Amino acid sequence: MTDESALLREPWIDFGRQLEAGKFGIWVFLASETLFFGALLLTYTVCRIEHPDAFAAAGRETNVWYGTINTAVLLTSSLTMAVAAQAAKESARLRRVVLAGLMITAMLGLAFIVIKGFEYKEDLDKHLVPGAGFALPQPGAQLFYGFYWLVTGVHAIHLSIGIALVSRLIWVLYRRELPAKDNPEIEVTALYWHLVDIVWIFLYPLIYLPGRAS
Amino acid sequence: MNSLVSLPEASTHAGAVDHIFYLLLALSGTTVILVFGLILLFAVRYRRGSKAKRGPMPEILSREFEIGWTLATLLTFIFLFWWASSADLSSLAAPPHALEIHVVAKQWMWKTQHTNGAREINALHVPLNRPVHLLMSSQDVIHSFFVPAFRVKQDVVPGRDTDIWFQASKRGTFPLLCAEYCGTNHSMMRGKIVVMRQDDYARWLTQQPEGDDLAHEGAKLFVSQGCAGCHAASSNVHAPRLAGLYGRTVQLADGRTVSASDAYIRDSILQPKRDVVAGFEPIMPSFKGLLDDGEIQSLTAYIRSLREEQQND
Amino acid sequence: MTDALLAGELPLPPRPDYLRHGSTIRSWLATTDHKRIAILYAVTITVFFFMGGAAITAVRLELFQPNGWLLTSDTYNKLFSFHGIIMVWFFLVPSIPNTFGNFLLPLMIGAPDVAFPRLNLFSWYLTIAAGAFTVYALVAGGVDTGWTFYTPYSSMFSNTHVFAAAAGVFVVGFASISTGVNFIATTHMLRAPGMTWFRLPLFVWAIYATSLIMVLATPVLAISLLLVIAERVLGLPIFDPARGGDPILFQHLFWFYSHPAVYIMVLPAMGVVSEIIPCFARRRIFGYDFMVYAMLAIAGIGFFVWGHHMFVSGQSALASLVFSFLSFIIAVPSAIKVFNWTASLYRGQISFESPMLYALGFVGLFTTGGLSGLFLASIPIDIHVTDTYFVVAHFHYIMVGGSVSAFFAGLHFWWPKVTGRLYPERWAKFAAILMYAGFNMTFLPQFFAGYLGMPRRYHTYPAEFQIYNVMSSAGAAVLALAYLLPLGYLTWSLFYGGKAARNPWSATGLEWTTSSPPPPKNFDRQPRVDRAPYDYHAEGVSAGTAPPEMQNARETR
Amino acid sequence: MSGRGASNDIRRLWVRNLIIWAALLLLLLLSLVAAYIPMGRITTASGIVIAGAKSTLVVLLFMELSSAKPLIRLAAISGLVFLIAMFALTFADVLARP
Repeated sequence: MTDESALLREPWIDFGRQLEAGKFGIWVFLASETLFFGALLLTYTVCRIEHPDAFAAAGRETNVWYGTINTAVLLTSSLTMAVAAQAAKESARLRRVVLAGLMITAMLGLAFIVIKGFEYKEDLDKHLVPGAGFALPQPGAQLFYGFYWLVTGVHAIHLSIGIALVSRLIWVLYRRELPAKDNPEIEVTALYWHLVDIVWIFLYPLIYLPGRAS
Repeated sequence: MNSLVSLPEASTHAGAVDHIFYLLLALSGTTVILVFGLILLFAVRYRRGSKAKRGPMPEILSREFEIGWTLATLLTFIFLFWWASSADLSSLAAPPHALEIHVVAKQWMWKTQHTNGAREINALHVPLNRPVHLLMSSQDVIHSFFVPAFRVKQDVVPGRDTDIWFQASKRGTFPLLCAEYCGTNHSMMRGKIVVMRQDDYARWLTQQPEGDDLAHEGAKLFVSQGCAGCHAASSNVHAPRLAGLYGRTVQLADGRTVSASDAYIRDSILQPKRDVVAGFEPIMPSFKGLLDDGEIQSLTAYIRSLREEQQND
Repeated sequence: MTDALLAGELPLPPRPDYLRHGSTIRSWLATTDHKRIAILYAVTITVFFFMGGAAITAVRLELFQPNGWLLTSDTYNKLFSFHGIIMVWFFLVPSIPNTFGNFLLPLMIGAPDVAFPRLNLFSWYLTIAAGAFTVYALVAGGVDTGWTFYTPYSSMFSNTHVFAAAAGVFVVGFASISTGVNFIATTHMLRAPGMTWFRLPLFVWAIYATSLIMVLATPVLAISLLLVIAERVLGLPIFDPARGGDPILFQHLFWFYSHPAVYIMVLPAMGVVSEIIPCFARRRIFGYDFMVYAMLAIAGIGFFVWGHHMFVSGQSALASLVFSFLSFIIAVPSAIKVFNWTASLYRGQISFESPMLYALGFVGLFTTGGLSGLFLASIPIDIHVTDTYFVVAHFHYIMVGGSVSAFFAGLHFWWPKVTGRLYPERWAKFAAILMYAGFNMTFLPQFFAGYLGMPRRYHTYPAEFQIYNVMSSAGAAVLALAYLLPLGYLTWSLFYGGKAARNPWSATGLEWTTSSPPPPKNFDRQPRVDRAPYDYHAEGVSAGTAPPEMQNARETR
Repeated sequence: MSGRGASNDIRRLWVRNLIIWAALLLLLLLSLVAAYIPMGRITTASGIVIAGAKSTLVVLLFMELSSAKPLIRLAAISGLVFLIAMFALTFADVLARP
């Protein structure tokens, strides 16, 4: 009971209702995000339809190992995030599991960004930035890398926001400012985190896998 | 020029468009009169405190009415769609023997070129009663070729070819306008269309300063740009021969087939690696940036003329 | 006072209403009260409205003469671009949802606030930040792409402050999304006991449908502008034809948002009018459920018609046919609404106070604008009139004739509730009639000019169109006066207007069962709802003049 | 007692989610391998389909949509529906251009 009263916010009088509204609200926001990234994927698809060979050639230039490792890192972070969120709902005794799960999640998110940084470095060295001095001859390849830089950048911003949200949660929970049990912020943050993961799941075959077979 | 209230119907297409327009106008007019009339009628008759009968509402007045007018509007709109679209579809493709004229748009002028090479700026002379097919491209931003008297409009898009056709049915001079906002002097990007009798047009054409016709210009470019080095019959390089190519179906290296259209030729010049012909190596360099749109049109016209030679043989 | 006695309530000790609840600047700028945020928005959009209005005044002045007697082409282009950007994203899109929607949504469903009050305030700050970007673009020298930002002009050729303007619109998009999320969650989660879906006032339905569009369409606008920004700033080639990019793709992305955005602007207007007409005709709204389905249909189908902006763009014939068909289909629910408003007058007890005049003006102008939309849905006509003044007239009939009229209708209708003051009714009636006349004088001639072939966004124009432009500009002067009048008399009423009672119009909604202005948490006691809205008379009979049945069962009947 | 219960809870939690995680990594590996097998368009399609499968797992199990209320499911699906419409109608242009 005390947990609930600590978590109750204006204008709610019923905590269950507040919890449900938060969850519903974030899902509506995720639907919006679906179209946000969906529009980028549409851009990619239309360009790829118009320049299939250039996209294959450009896809071959990406570093598939960075991509695959990073996908694995994010999938694992989703695992720890899911465990943390489920533990928070399960029982107040699992507070340490929640904290541990969140910490590993944030670490994995950071690891992703560090790996991405190394990959960016390599891309810069290989002159894969659209514009003068671009490494590949096909004009369509510049489209591919235009998309690559933009979408990985936007994704990295989303992930950074995720890391910030998780870090804040860790801080608040660690200092016991708010209870972990049934804390709506944990669930909302987790849902957001998973969406960022899903976006990457789709980016992986679009960025790293074209043109590998030929 | 135009009168204040009516616009000349100067193409065969204009009459059809105006028919649809007038029907829609009549229909909208009726609806406006109906809705405004009812609102006014109710407003006066049922103003507060008037003696008009109120009492119980008639039973019929709800669901039946709703369903009735929903269906009525739906059917009307489907009919309108069918009618307008069939008019559009029937005028979609240019007739096969239309006179081909090239149009290049740039900020802020229209450049036109006739088959014999005669060039005009911000003007276009066309013969009466003969289909005219415009092949258009843009050198910078999107423009839109708009001749109100013909009821035609088509955006001219950089990086691809668009086309439009009309058959002028009235002699005279008609305004040509750019309808897609294209920057500072968008509103100055105007010209005129001069419709002449066919014999006048032929005479006018011969009086123009001798420009090479497009195909001849293209033939010169074919040599000067080095195309002939590989594609000429005498060349040692293994490259596709272009005689008789135009309009044929081409088998590509990756198994697809394409039709050798203007767009295909343009793509092959600018992005040769995109559609590689079966049996050839992708060795051709891109001519992007080396040729402007006018030159590509000339080259295309030359390749097209090779088809005709083939047929004449 | 008499009002409260009639309702059988004991006079309560006076307590501060939401306006007097705190008077520090902080109590306003850090407020999470939806009513105060609504006021913040109202002030903001009023400023933007007059900024956009000032820009277009210069444009209309310029068009008196065909040959550019006043402005350079560049200035002209920047002015109409600024007008469009400001009016669309900083006035029309937030106008009704963020002011009346914010103020009334919780009141109408019997809730103390919106679901996420802090997000609500955050959304206002985003709007302010976005406005700062966009106004900076103007101050720094302007932007000349038009509000449509078409590529490759905006991405490669324009030498103006496209970045700042696009960034402003990008940010205001997120304000729109957060408002949408908030309203959707509020409508689902905070309805008072007994307030079932089919007891919701139509205004709530309208705001709900609008929020759906805001949430699902706005992200695509964000992407289209992000791509333009990326191309300008980072040199990415997405729309660059020289590097294989596709400028038409931009139009798909842009119109995927910007066509539904028209419904963001007009659906709330429909909601406002659906509240006002029953109240002043003393009639139940005709065909309530059809009205609801029509609004949802407009919101849904609105996503599938964007290609009718692209019939001459070089889009495939197949796509044009599909989009043309769907554009005709979406006219059906709009027609249903017009018929139902008209039928709601039948056997009413109609009085013509200023909100009703504005509302009837809306129906007339919306009908005219909607019918001109049929011309634009049919491909051959659209090819002739698109990008001409015909289109300009069409969308101004919908968005200015429609939405702005409805905005003023709502402003007058709820002014007593929002401010607790009564405005001078004679002045209001005069302004309403003047607005209707001025509007038609301005935009009716543009249909003719457009059909005769005058393209839009023309700084100079062929001389034969001058007569229409002079008529238009003269009308615009009348219209400007009609917009300035309410600013004067409504401000006056804040200080000298009579005190408003709880329910000055004898309307039925929950918002009328609390005091004017409402207390900070809206209701002293949680309302309970046991009936549908618009219960102005008994079932099966036509209008009466007796006080109606309120939606709140706590009111003694 | 309570400590024992907690550790049971913890184990159950981890086991359940680790199975999903293993499936995800397996799919990741599968899509990597499939990308190197030349099958023309099927190669491209396999990447997308596997990504779809992975995200379905995440959405249904990690995000617990499989046990969510109908309203939440509706919200989740709405984004997808309009996304599909956006793709379909844009393709009506892009794929049908001459």
